[in-house]
Amino acid sequence: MTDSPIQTITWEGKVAVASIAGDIDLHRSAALQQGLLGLLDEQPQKVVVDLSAVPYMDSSGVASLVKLLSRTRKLGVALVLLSPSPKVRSILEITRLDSVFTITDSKQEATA
Amino acid sequence: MTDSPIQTITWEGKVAVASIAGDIDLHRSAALQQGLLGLLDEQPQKVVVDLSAVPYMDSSGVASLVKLLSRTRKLGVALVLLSPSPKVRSILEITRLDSVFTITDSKQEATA
Amino acid sequence: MGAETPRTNNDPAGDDGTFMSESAPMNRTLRMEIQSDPAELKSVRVEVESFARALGMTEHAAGKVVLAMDEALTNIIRHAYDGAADRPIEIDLAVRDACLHVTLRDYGRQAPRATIHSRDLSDVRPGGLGVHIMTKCMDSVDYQPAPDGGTTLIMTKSLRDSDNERTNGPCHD
Amino acid sequence: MGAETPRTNNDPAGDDGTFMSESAPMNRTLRMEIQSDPAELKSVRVEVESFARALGMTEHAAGKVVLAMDEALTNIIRHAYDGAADRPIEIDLAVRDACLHVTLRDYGRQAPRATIHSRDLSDVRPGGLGVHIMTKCMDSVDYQPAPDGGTTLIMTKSLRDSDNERTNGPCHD
Ligand SMILES: Nc1ncnc2c1ncn2[C@@H]1O[C@H](COP(=O)(O)OP(=O)(O)O)[C@@H](O)[C@H]1O
Ligand SMILES: Nc1ncnc2c1ncn2[C@@H]1O[C@H](COP(=O)(O)OP(=O)(O)O)[C@@H](O)[C@H]1O
Repeated sequence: MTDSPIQTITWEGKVAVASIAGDIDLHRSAALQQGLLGLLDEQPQKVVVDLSAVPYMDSSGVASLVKLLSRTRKLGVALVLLSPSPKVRSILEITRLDSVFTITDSKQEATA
Repeated sequence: MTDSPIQTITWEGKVAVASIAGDIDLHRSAALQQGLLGLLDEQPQKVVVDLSAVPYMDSSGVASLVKLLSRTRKLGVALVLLSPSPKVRSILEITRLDSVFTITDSKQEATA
Repeated sequence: MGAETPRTNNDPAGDDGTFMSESAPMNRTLRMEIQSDPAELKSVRVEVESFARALGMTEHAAGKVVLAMDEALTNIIRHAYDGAADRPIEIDLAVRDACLHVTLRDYGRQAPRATIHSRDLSDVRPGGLGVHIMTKCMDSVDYQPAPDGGTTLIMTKSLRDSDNERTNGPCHD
Repeated sequence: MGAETPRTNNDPAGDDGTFMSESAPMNRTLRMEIQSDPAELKSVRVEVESFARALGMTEHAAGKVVLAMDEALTNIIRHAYDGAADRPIEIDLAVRDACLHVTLRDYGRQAPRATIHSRDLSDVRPGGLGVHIMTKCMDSVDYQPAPDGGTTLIMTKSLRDSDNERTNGPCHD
């Protein structure tokens, strides 16, 4: 769990898909945020954050995603969260961010 | 778990198959012993104790089976233990009773 | 385990007799002493989830206890200990009167109670979510500065009604 | 959770540094107070198994701890309390020096230590298996009559080498 939270980054044209793995808590959220913000230097049109392999996330992980969201908004880059697990969905709901983020369970829709 | 440890008794000719379910510990071993010994009154030629649905057994359960074994030996009734789970097999091994009982994982062999 | 006078607890049901089955947990306590190291959080979550599930809590309810504790520990590490990773935190989970009582004790900087509150969530920005999450997940959340320094945080959640979303359960002290 | 002086434990590895990963459990304690009722055994097994697994024990090793405790509790109920279902038993599991220490305290009849031993297993008969199982499953098993009545039973099992079959592990007190 001390390894990088970003497992892979794959590009489909100008769409970057970042696949995250493992629990995202205070121990790993800084690395997640750094990796995701760094990705913006590659000038994607859209960033898809694949959360399907993240069983658990706390508010420090959510904060990293919110930071990414405000940066992408400033840059005019689209952001989609793909397939959050029930627990991750639940913390997004509790913090009322489920309506702020674009969330989908369809990979096709996410990368369109 | 306070319900009877003997779920069903089915007869195939003179072979009685007693299907046990749930953990067998001090809370339930007396009921198990009583049920199994009572079965001998029906004069089976063979008793098959199906343990496949017993996740756990302690020495009080083992004692009930040993009691049944010595009674069946006296009566000339065959006794087979069918499909003990890994934990049940393990306690039979620890108490070195795995070689004393006839144990099989084949229902066909057990009831033959 | 001291050599106290034996106590015979004839009332597994708590004080009103409505609590769960005959083999309902009576007195169960889980204690952990950890360092204020974010790398410890995972292991605490695993242990707490197991404990809560073994008490009969649903996965959903246990998940809320785990999340609330994680948030509280994160705040202790970040705010009470300013990110130092080698300071002590004592964790105590106990069952009393059909409620799970979570106590977290730190020896760091005390916050004025007024600073620990949830914020307006319609303002979308990173941070400031932990206390909100804790109050959403638990029935009660109470910070008490300890006279000899540091803080005792007590959070409770009912075992009776543990899937309930209400923020004010029957577990207030 | 008292207000003791904070302890900073900088040595999660125990005394020789070989213990598990960075997030290895340091100080973990599980306490239960139960009545000497066989209907309680199941709930103890569930809680103990969860605790042991969350400490990182394998399923196999955790199963042995569970079995040894079940046997010990069964003996307390049958022999120390003569089958009475309403007497207190205190259960304490603690991790120290990479060993799990299980302490069971009863307030019943004390057995002369010589009567508590395993028997010749080649004599096939029901009963007399519990003590043998306990010593097979744990690294050490020690009965101590308490000066104020009853008995304290301490059993240990290494977390380092927890799948090992040996009966004399490194966990002796
Ligand atoms: N354990 C604590 N010790 C001291 N101050 C705290 C503690 N927990 C929370 N606080 C204060 O409460 C505020 C709100 O906490 P929280 O909602 O978790 O948001 P965040 O930690 O992201 O600021 C913190 O900014 C801090 O000032
Ligand atoms: N907790 C206990 N208190 C008093 N006597 C005990 C206790 N545990 C075991 N004994 C004694 O040790 C003997 C062996 O125990 P055990 O191997 O479990 O077999 P069993 O309980 O079937 O007799 C018991 O018969 C009893 O005399």
